[in-house]
Amino acid sequence: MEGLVPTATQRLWMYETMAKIRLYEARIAEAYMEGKRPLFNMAKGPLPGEMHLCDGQEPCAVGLSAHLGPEDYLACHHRSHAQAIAKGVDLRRMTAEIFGRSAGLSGGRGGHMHLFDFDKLFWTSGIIGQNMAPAVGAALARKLNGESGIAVACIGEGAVNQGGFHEAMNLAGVWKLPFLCIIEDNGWAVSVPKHASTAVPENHVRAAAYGMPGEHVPGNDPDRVFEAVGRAVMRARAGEGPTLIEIQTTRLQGHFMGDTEGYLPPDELAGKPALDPLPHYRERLRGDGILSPDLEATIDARIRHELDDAFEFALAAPEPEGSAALETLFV
Amino acid sequence: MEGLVPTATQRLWMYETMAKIRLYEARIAEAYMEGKRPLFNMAKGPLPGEMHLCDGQEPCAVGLSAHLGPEDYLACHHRSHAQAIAKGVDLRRMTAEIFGRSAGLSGGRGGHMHLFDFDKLFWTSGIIGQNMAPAVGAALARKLNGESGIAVACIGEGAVNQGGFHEAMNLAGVWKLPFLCIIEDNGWAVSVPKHASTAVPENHVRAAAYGMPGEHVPGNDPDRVFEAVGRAVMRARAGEGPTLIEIQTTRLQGHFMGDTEGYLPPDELAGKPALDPLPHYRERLRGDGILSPDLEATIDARIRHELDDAFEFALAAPEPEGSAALETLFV
Amino acid sequence: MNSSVTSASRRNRVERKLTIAKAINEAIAQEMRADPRVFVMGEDIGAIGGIWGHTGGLLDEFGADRVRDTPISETAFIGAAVGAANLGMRPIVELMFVDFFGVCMDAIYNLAAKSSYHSNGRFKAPMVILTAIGGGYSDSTQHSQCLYATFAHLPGLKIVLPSNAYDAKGLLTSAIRDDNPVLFMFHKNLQGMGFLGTVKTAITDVPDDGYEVPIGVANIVRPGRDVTLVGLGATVHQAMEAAGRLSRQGVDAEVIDLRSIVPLDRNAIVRSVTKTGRMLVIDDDYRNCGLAGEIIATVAELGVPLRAPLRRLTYPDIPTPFARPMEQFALPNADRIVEEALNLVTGAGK
Amino acid sequence: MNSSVTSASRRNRVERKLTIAKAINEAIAQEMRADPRVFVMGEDIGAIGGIWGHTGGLLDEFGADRVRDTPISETAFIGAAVGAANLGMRPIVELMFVDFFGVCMDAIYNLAAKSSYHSNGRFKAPMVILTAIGGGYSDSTQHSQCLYATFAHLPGLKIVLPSNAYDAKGLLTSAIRDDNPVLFMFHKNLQGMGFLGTVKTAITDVPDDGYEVPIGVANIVRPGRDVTLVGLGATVHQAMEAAGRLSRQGVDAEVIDLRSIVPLDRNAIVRSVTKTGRMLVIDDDYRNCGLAGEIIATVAELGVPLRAPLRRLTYPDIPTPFARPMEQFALPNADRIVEEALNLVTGAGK
Ligand SMILES: Cc1ncc(C[n+]2csc(CCOP(=O)(O)OP(=O)(O)O)c2C)c(N)n1
Ligand SMILES: Cc1ncc(C[n+]2csc(CCOP(=O)(O)OP(=O)(O)O)c2C)c(N)n1
Ligand SMILES: [Mg+2]
Ligand SMILES: [Mg+2]
Repeated sequence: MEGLVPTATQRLWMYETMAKIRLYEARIAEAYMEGKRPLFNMAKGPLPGEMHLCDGQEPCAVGLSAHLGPEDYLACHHRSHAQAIAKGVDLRRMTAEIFGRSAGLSGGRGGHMHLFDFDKLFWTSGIIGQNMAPAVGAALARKLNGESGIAVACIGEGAVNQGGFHEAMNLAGVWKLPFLCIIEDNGWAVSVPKHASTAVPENHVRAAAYGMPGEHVPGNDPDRVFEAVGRAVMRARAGEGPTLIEIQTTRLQGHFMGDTEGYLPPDELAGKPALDPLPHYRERLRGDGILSPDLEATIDARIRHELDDAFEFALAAPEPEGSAALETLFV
Repeated sequence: MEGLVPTATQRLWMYETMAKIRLYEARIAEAYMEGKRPLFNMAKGPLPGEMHLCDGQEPCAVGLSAHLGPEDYLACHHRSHAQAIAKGVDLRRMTAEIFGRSAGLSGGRGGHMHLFDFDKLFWTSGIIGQNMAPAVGAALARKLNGESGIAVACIGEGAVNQGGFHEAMNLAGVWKLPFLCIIEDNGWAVSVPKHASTAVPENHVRAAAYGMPGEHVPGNDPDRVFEAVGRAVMRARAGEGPTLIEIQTTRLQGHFMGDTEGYLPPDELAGKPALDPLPHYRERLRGDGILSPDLEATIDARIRHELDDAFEFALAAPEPEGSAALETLFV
Repeated sequence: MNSSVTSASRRNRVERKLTIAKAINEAIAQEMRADPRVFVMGEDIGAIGGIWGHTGGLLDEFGADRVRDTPISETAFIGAAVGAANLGMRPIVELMFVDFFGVCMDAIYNLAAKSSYHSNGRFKAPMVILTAIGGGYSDSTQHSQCLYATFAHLPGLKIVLPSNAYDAKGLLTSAIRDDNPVLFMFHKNLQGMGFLGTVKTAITDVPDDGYEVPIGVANIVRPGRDVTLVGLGATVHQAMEAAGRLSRQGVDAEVIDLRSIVPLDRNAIVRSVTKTGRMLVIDDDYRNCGLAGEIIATVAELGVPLRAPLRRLTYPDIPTPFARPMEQFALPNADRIVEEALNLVTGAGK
Repeated sequence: MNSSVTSASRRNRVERKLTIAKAINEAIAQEMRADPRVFVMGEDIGAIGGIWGHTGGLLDEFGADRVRDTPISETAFIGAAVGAANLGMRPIVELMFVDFFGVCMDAIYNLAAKSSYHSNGRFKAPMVILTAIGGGYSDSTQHSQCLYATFAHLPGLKIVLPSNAYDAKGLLTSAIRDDNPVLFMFHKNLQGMGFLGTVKTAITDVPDDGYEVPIGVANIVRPGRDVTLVGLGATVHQAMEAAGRLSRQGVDAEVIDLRSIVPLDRNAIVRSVTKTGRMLVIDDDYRNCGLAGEIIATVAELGVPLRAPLRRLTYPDIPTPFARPMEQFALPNADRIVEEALNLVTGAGK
């Protein structure tokens, strides 16, 4: 198929976004650990609660959002910083939300696991599998209104065994909706490996159960994700119905911060850094003459500037009043 | 494969059981209509509530239970008289239950949609798809205890789109349990045809999503059901894991009594009697020299005697005291 | 029960008696005509017009795009309604029996009900969930419940329950126009279906044109001095019957039709009990942590001066048995309301 | 809180202070050793011993057959537990956070809870559902709820909630041995996990050998004359702290630890309020149709003579916000208990 190979500009965007995500997570991780040493306690510090980092899964996010515009709806879950950033969610207000500030996307009501940006149609739920149906509904709305725009749901390979996945996939299939389901297969659901939870080795075979094409993307490679997603998005935009894509990726960190991954086979733990997609992609773009030392420095500076700005904004924003808790239950 | 073709004795048992089920439903239907004429009102008469008849679906029941013993657990749903009778549920106490008598299987607490016979390990739930997981759990119990016995769940083709189906199938697949899922595909879920609700034409293809074999049994034919189920039961008993079988069958009556099926295409409605599996099977057994006029008469008399006895027992049994409602919430 | 009709300033028109089912049907049709964003999804709502008769004729008038039969996938289609509502549509979805909430509660209580809150009001969920409630016709443990408190306990849904056709149309019109998710419950025994008996007093005069009955406002359907009877849906009719009988015994009961469970018109209740000094709440839902208990607690915590203890007549904490004698034993009815109310007034039950 | 320990006739032994997590772990291990029918299923309960630390060491001791990591399929594995229990097994399943009930409620409230009733006691469901509850550590709208009333409203489940390690072991032992389904809730802030702070008073002396704490019996953890403070789980500790402060202000509070939500020890509550004439229920679950309201209604409908209105201090009817100031604003705490209790005693809140 044509038009599905990323251009140099698109590859550069993917690289820069991956790098931005990685640095963003590093800064979040640092901020998160404040007040949690020497004894880790997730209730403590200026950034309390759970924290699920995306390190290693950037290719899924950039290869997807390279094809999406603001009219496309994207529903994610507990591990969604990468997807949010790639989708273009306002970094200042997202960071403020993660820090629980009143200037945050949800005024501090949601926190890291509940990032909602209506302007970018970015949406999340922390309940496994439950982001599928709203995305199908968004696709239905687009279709009913004859509007452009598709809907995408991203879920983990562990989440695929939840009933909500099945129902939503069948609905998208039988109604031939402009919908795409992306499975980010990092091989683990907290401490449970895929083979212990899933009756098939690869989930894209499940597409056949819903009368839609399924693709498997190995290698955690942004270019290949770009290509597969591109085909699916073209089909969806052309009214040819939904697609299921499973992307093989890597969770470089534990399930959430504080998870020391004692359950990982030692060789898998030791092998993690080698699986990091960021240096691999950097090398590739260097080899393809797309990245140069100068450009890398420019990108790096641009990212740092953007992140400095976002974190400064967030930390300068006031905490909400306690009584603000009572607002927005109803609109 | 050997041993899977029904013997003459087995075929006779299937025929007699089909005939018994058919007559049972006719008597239930008659009793149900008492007090509901001229104005149909399901609250009225000695047999109130909903009533889902099984006419036409007998082949699924007899082809299945021909392979099951009392140690095999069978989980059914709202339309389960046929399965109950084939599994050997006590006809007296089942009938008493349907009439809401204290001598009923559940003392009148359950009624027609909640038939539970612990002695025959027959179990039901009126919530679509929710009988799958308990059957998987029963299979797990058998496996954990190294006991003989498998577990079977029967569901309608409409129910397959419920999340509970997916989760239970995956669990049975990943744990390789002695489990069998039978889909009774009568083409309709109340008024919704299969093609309007299901993204694939045949559900047995969904077996691949759970790493198990799937079979499609066309023709609503007891012998073919017997063969397919036989293979699956052999696999399950041999520890080779679960199977999914979709049986094409026919709902000769409306969804429940009172359903006039105005939604059916006229030719489908008109074509129903021709699809009745009972005369077809009778003809076949006659042709094969298994049924003779004498034998038919004997069988008929035996059935009538058994049903007379069951209905007499049920109708002679007292109604429960109102205050019995307060019992057996906890054991 | 007709006070609201007469007050609706639609005098001189010919009376038009409708069942609740027809009133609901009309409200949906009118809102669909007025607003292209409104559409309906659910099991069997297309060709047969809904097993509860709400959507009759809609498929023909609006087509299969806006009147969508669904698979038996409540999690998917209720969740899909949230996604569609978030993008500006106004879906109406039907959960065929409230008893099925267990297969789709996350879509209801996390997706729909919390959408506004944790998006700070940005992802609105203007949708209506229609659902059938109630027993009394031998539908057994999995098809007879009310579950008011199951939904009222969890924040983020408005919940209404009409006792008659006038309120049904007006409340549903309000619900469809509301920017928040509204759970619209209807009691099977009031619905006016061909296949089930219908309490006659639920069939009332209904104006042709669209009108709203505000959500959150109870209706004093019978003023009285001696005891407040609080009901909703089917129990309003039982309370009215009981009030009639009580009046023949010299007891003047005030009857409140809650109409709305969330928001609950606590002021109306407290005002009434302040006047009568006695209250009996009639609730056909389970007793424990139920709506009746909430209403008693509301009055009790205000320290309203009382002439008798606050009481409730509820469905007990058991599943609904099939057999008629057991089910009827468990359900509230006018006889028992009369008995309990007399106890309160005479002090016999103390 | 130690009255039950001393009464357990295990004197002269060396004190052994355990967290609730360890006490639960010990109860499971001992029951698994004693009864081969007991097994455990849930997400992440194998290799890592449960994210709440209950199942540490069990995989090694009992093997993967009896300690089963599951897919993220709550409907399947809770439903499977019902099927296995029906055939005589005694499964323990974990619903990782109570907040996830929405994806599997049918398995809980229809399959497990109604199994005995509509099979007339023939298909028993002897199983335990473990689930984590509670907020206060910024886990936001979908991971911080208590939902006592959500489960208590629906008949057929016993429900317990320990406030300390002694009760945790004893209640869980009773639950595993019970022939009925038991929902065993544990409050995250009392659990004693490394990654969350733990209220110190939840860590108590726990005997080594197996013992039962009966389900349905509340514990008077502090006798008093002036006001009854009713709590459960985490709010017991807040109430005890408040009682200490109140006593310095001359107010003698009685503190009740419910321990069991279903059956609810209504007698213990009524006895206490009959003595004190005042009651404040502290409930970290939503307010509307909640447990606190039920307790108030229970006392109110009996017409117990009172010295002040019955009151409740609850979590309000909003989802749990992430940001600490908002969440802390919404949660009950000792300061607010002291304030409310003083209002009751002085009549200021009337
Ligand atoms: C219904 C439900 N069950 C369980 C959880 C707890 N939980 C959160 S993340 C997670 C693992 C998810 O694994 P996967 O889908 O593979 O995504 P990953 O974390 O690997 O990105 C679990 C079990 C939940 N949030 N919702
Ligand atoms: C969760 C749930 N949703 C809806 C229903 C209502 N309902 C009962 S039977 C039925 C149709 C079932 O169709 P199918 O599975 O094909 O079985 P059939 O009736 O054809 O035997 C529906 C929608 C239900 N009982 N449970
Ligand atoms: Mg994963
Ligand atoms: Mg069918």
